[in-house]
Amino acid sequence: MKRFAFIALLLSSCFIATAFSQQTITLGFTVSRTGALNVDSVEQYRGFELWRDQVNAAGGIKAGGKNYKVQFASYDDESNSKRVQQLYTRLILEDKADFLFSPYSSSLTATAAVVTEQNEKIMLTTGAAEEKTYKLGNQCLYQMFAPATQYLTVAIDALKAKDPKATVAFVYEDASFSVAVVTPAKAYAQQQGFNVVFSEAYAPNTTDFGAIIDKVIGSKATVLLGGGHYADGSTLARQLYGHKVPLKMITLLVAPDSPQWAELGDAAVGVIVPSQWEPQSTFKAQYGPSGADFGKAYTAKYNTPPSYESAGGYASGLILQRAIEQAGGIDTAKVAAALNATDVTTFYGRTKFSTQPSEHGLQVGHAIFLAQWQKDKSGKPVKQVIWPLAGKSADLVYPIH
Amino acid sequence: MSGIFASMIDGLLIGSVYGLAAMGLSLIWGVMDVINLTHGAMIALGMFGMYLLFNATAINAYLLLAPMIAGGLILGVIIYWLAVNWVVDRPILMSLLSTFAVNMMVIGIGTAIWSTSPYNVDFSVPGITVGEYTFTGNHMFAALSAVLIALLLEMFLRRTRTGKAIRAVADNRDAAELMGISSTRVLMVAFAIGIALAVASGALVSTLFPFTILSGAGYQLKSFVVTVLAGLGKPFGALVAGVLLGLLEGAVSPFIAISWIPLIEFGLFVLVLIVFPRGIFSRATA
Amino acid sequence: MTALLEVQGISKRFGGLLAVGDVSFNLMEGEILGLIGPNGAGKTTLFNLVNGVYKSDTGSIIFSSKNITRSSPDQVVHLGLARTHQIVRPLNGMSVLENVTVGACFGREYQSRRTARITALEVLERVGLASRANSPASSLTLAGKKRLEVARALAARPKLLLLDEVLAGLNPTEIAQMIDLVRSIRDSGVSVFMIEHVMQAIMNLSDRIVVLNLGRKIAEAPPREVVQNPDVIVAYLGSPDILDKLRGSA
Amino acid sequence: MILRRPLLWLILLLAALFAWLPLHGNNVSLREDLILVALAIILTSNLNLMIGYTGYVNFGHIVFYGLGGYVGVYLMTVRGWHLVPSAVTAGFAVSLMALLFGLGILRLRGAYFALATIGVLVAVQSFVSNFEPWGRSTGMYVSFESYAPLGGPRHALWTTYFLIVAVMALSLILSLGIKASKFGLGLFAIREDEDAAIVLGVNATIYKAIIYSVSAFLPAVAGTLMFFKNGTIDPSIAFEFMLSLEGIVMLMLGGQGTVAGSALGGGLYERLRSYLLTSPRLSEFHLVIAGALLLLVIRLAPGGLIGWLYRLVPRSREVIE
Repeated sequence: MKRFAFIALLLSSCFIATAFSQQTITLGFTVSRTGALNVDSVEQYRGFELWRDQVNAAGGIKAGGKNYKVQFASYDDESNSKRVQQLYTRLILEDKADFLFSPYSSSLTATAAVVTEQNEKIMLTTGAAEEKTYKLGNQCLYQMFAPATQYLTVAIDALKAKDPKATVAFVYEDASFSVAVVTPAKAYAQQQGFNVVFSEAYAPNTTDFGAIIDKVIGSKATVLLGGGHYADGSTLARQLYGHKVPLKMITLLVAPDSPQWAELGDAAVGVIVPSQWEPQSTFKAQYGPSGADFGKAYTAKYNTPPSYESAGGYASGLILQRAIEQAGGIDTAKVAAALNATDVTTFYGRTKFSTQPSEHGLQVGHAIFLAQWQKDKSGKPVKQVIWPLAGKSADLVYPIH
Repeated sequence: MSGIFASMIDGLLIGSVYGLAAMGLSLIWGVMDVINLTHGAMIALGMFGMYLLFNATAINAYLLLAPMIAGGLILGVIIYWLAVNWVVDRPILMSLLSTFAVNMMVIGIGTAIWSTSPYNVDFSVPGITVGEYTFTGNHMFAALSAVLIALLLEMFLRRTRTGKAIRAVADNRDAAELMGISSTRVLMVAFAIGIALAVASGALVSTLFPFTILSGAGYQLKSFVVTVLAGLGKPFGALVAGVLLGLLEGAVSPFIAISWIPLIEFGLFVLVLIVFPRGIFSRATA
Repeated sequence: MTALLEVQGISKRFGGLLAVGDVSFNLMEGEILGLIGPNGAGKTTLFNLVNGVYKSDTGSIIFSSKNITRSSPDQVVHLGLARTHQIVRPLNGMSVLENVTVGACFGREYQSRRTARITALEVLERVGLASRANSPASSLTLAGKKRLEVARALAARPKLLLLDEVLAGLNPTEIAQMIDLVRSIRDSGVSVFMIEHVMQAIMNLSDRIVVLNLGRKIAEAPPREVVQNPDVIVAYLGSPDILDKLRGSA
Repeated sequence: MILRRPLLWLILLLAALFAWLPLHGNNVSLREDLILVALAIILTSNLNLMIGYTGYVNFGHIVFYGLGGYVGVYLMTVRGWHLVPSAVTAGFAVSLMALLFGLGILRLRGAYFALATIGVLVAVQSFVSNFEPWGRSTGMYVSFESYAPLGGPRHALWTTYFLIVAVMALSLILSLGIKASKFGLGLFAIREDEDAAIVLGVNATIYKAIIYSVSAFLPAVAGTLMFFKNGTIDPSIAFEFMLSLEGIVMLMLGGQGTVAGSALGGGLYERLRSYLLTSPRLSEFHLVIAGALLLLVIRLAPGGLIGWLYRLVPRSREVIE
C-alpha cells in the first residue's frame, strides 16, 4: 500500500513538473568534474550556478510577459572528448535543453559544436578561447572570452614599456589553447624587438619540470612567458621558485587567476596572469550587477573570491538572459538575432560577437588585462591589476625579487 | 657548472625514486609471476597517504615514511587475499585482470574522495645552490630515502629467514615447497613488501611534485620500463636500472625537446624486450 | 632400399655442455629404427635437431633427398616428417577431434579443414580414440593422450614418424596395444624412428637400433648385436663385468 | 558453409536493428548511444582475434584505432579526400604498420609480449605528440567543409553511423569466418600450445603477424569514422590507455574466444558505463562498480557470460559461437 502511495506521488510530481514546464528553461552543459580540467571547469560552473540562483530568486527571466525559471541539466565529461557528443545529444534530445553552455576548453567545445550546430542550438562558450573553433564554419556558437591571440601579446606590451632589452623564454603546455596563444605571441615578441632565447612545449600532464628549468637557466632568459592550465602552471611556478631561477618576470596562462594560487605561498608572488576579468575591474555595468556585488555574492556563496572563469560563467548567463528578454521569449532564431545584435557592457566588460560568416560568434568586444600577485601590507599574496595602465590597481613589480 | 651536469644530477636523484617504484613491481613479478596492475594505484595511495599524514602531524615528511611503509604492508596483505592468492599459477591474463580490477576500484574510490584535482605536500628542505643551479633538498632527501629503503630490502632478502625463503620461492617454487617452505605465506609477504615499496615511492614523489589520484599511472609505466631493463625478480637491479634511466633522461634532455623523451624511453624499452628478453643485466642462457 | 633420412655429423652444444656430438646415421624407407641410450644421452635433443626445433651446429640432415638442416619444424612437417612428444602436449582447450584435425590441416598434404576432419576421423578410428572424438583433449587418460600424440602426427600423412617414448607410463595391456599400433603404422608404409626405454618392446619392434651415450653414437646395429656390444653394456651398466659383480654380492 | 551458421544471421539481424531503431522516429539520442556500443563491439571483437583466438594479450590495441583516426583525419582535412577512401586507406596503412611491428614484438611471448604492446602504445602516442604534420599534442580539427560532400553535418553523422554499424557487422563476421577456417584452427593451436602447434606444422610466426595485422584493420577504419564524427583528434583521446584496458575487460565479461562473447561484453559494458556516468547518484562510482564487476566475473565465471551459458546449456555451443 505504502509503495503504491509512493509511486502515485512520484507520478503526480512528474505530472506537475510537466504542467509548469512551459515556464521553465533548461540550460544544458557538461562540467569536467574529474580529469585534468577539473579546477578551471568547476570554477566556470560556479559562475553558472550563482547566476541561476540569483535569477530564480528574482522570479526567473521575464520575457514576453512570462517568467522563465532556469534549470540545469549537466553531466561529467571527465575532461575527455570521447563522450562529449553523446552527452550533448542527450542534453538536447532527452533533457530538452533550450540553450547550451560549452564544456571547458577549446577542444571539448569543438567536439560538442559538431552536435550543437546540426541541432541548431545556441551554445555560449566560455573557456574556449581559441579562435579556430569559430572559424570552422559554426553559426550557433557565441564566445564569451576574449580570443587566445590577445593573452600574451598584452604581456609583451607591458614588458616593452618596462624593459625593452629583456630576453624571453616561452615554456608552454602543448595543448590547443596554449599553442594558439603562444604562436602569435612569439611572432609578436620578435616583431617588438625582443630576443626569444628559448621556446619549448611540454606535455599536458607534466609534473616534473626539472629538465626544462635547467634549460631555461642555461638559456639566460630573464622573462618567462607561457603555461597552460591550472595543474601544470602551478607546478611550473612552484618549481621555478624551488630552483631559484633568476627571472625578472613570469607570466603564466590561466592558472594564477584561480584563488587557489595563493596556496603556493612565496612561489605565488610576482607571477602575472592575462585575465578576462578581475574583481578590481571597474566597468560601469549597463546590465546586471556591478563587479563588487558579483564578487560579494560569489564570496558569500563559495567562501572564495571569483576567478575569471567564474565571472565568465556568470556573464554567459547574463548575456543569455538579456538576449532572451530582448527576444521576448525562447525562440532560438529570435534569441540568436538578439545575441548577434548584442553590444553591452556588464560587470565583466564589453561583450560583442562577430557576425561575419567566416568567424561567426568570435568575441570582438572583450579585452584582456594583466594581473600580478603581489604582497599586501600584511605580507599576504593578493592579485592586483597592472595593465592596462588606465585601469591599474597597482604598479607592475619588475623585477620580481 | 654546465647544464648537462646539472641535468644529469637531477636525473640521478629522480632516477632513484623511479628505481624504488620499480622494485616493488619487480619483486612481485619475479616471485609469483604476477604483473601487478594495482602498482600505479598503490603509488597514488602513497601520495595521498603522505598528504593526509603530513597534514595531520606536520612533522618531517621523510620521518613519515616509516608509518607509510607499515600501512603499505597491511594494504598489501589485504589486496593479496582479495585479488591475488587465487590467481597465482593461473594464466597471466587472470592475474592481469584481477589486479586491474582492484586498480579500477581504488582509483574510483580515490576519485570520489579527492576528485582528480592536484594536491601538494607543503614541505620543503632547503637545497644546495651551485652557480646558477639549485638542487632542492627534497630531491636529495627523496633519493637518499630511496637508496636506504632499497638497501634495507636487500639486507632483508639476504639475511633473514623470510627473506631467504622469498628468494628460494622466486628461484623455484616447487623445490622450495618440497623443502617445507609454505609458499602461500611467502608469496603473501613478498606481495605485501612489493606494495609497501610502491606506497613508499608514492610518498617520496608526493614531496617532489604535485599529484592527482591518476598520477600513479605514469610511474607505473616507468616501472615497467625499469623492471624490464633490470630483468625480472632483481629488486636491487631495478634500483640501478632506475638510476640509469634517470641519468639517461638527464643526459639527453639538454639536446632535444623533453616531449621526445617518452618516445626514446619506450622505443628503447621495446627494443630491449625484443633483443634481451631477460633484461640487459642477465647473462643470456639458452 | 634407399635412405629416407641421412644424418651426417650433426652436433649441438648448450653453453659448455655437448648434448649431441658428431652423430651420423641413415634411416631406410619402411624401416623401424630404434634410438636408445641412458638418461641424458641426448636422444630427445637428437629428435629436436632432426625435426628442426634446434638447429644443428655442424653437419647436415637430408630427408627424402631434401636438405632440412636449417628448416623449421613446421616446414619439416610439410615435407612429411612428423613427431610426438615425450611429455604429452595435447591442445587442452580443444576437442580430441580438433587436435587431430590440426595435424591433418597443417601436415604434408596441407588439407582443407573439411578434408582434414575426415582424415582426422579415420586416424582416430585407427588409433582407437573414435569414441572420444568430441571429448576435450584434457579429459583423456595418459594412455589416451599418448594415442592422441600419435594420431596427430599420423594425420599429417608423414613418410617418417618420430616417436618419443610413446610407451613410457603405460600399463602392460596398453603397451601391447601401442606396439600393435606402431607395427600397423609401419605396415602401412610409414617409416618409424623411435626413442624407447622399454627394452623388450624396442628390441622386438626395431629393425635396427642406434645407441647414444653422452651425446655420441656408440653403436648402430640390429637389436641382437646391440645387446652384445661391450660399449653399450658399459654405457648402461658402468663396467662390462658389473653383472658378475652384482651376482657375487647377492 | 558460413551461410548455414545461425550466428551469421543473428549478426545481420543485430546490424539491421542497429540501423533501423534510431532511424525509426529519427532518434538521434539512441543513435549516439548505439554508436558507442558499436564502437565497443568493434574494438572488442578485433581484440578477441588476438587474445581469445591466439592467446596473446594486447594491451595496446587502441593504438590501431588512434592511428587509423589520425591517418584518416589527415587524409580528409589536409589532402581533401572523401570519408570512405580515407577510412579504407587508414585501415590498410595501419594494418601494414601492424604487420611490421608484429614481426618484431611477436617474437615475445606471454607477459613480455603484453608489456611490449604497452611500450608500442606509449611510443606511438609520444611520436604523434611530437609529429608536426599531425598537429603535435594539439591534434587536428575537422573543418565543417569536410561534411559538405556528405550533405552537411546532419547527414554526415548519419552516414558515419551506418558505416560504423557496417564495420561492426564486418568485425563480427570476420571473427566468425576466421573461427571456422583453417587459419583460425592454426591460431587456436597457437593459443593452446605454441610449440606444439609449430611441431604440428603451423607457421606460428607468420600466423601471428597476420592476425595482428588483421586485427588492426577494422579498428583503424572505425578510428577514421569516429574521429571524423568527433570533429577533433588529439593524442590523449586517440591513444587512451584506459580504453585499451576497458577493451580487455569487455572481452572477459562476454567470454574470450567466442564471437558472441565479444559482442555481448562490449555492448553490456558500454551500456553500463554510460548508464553509470549519466546517473546522478552513481556517476562517482562507475569505476568502482566496473572494477567489482570484473573481479566477480573472473572469479566466478572465468569464461565470461558465454562461458557460463555453455556450462548451463552445453548444446548452446553449437549455435552461439
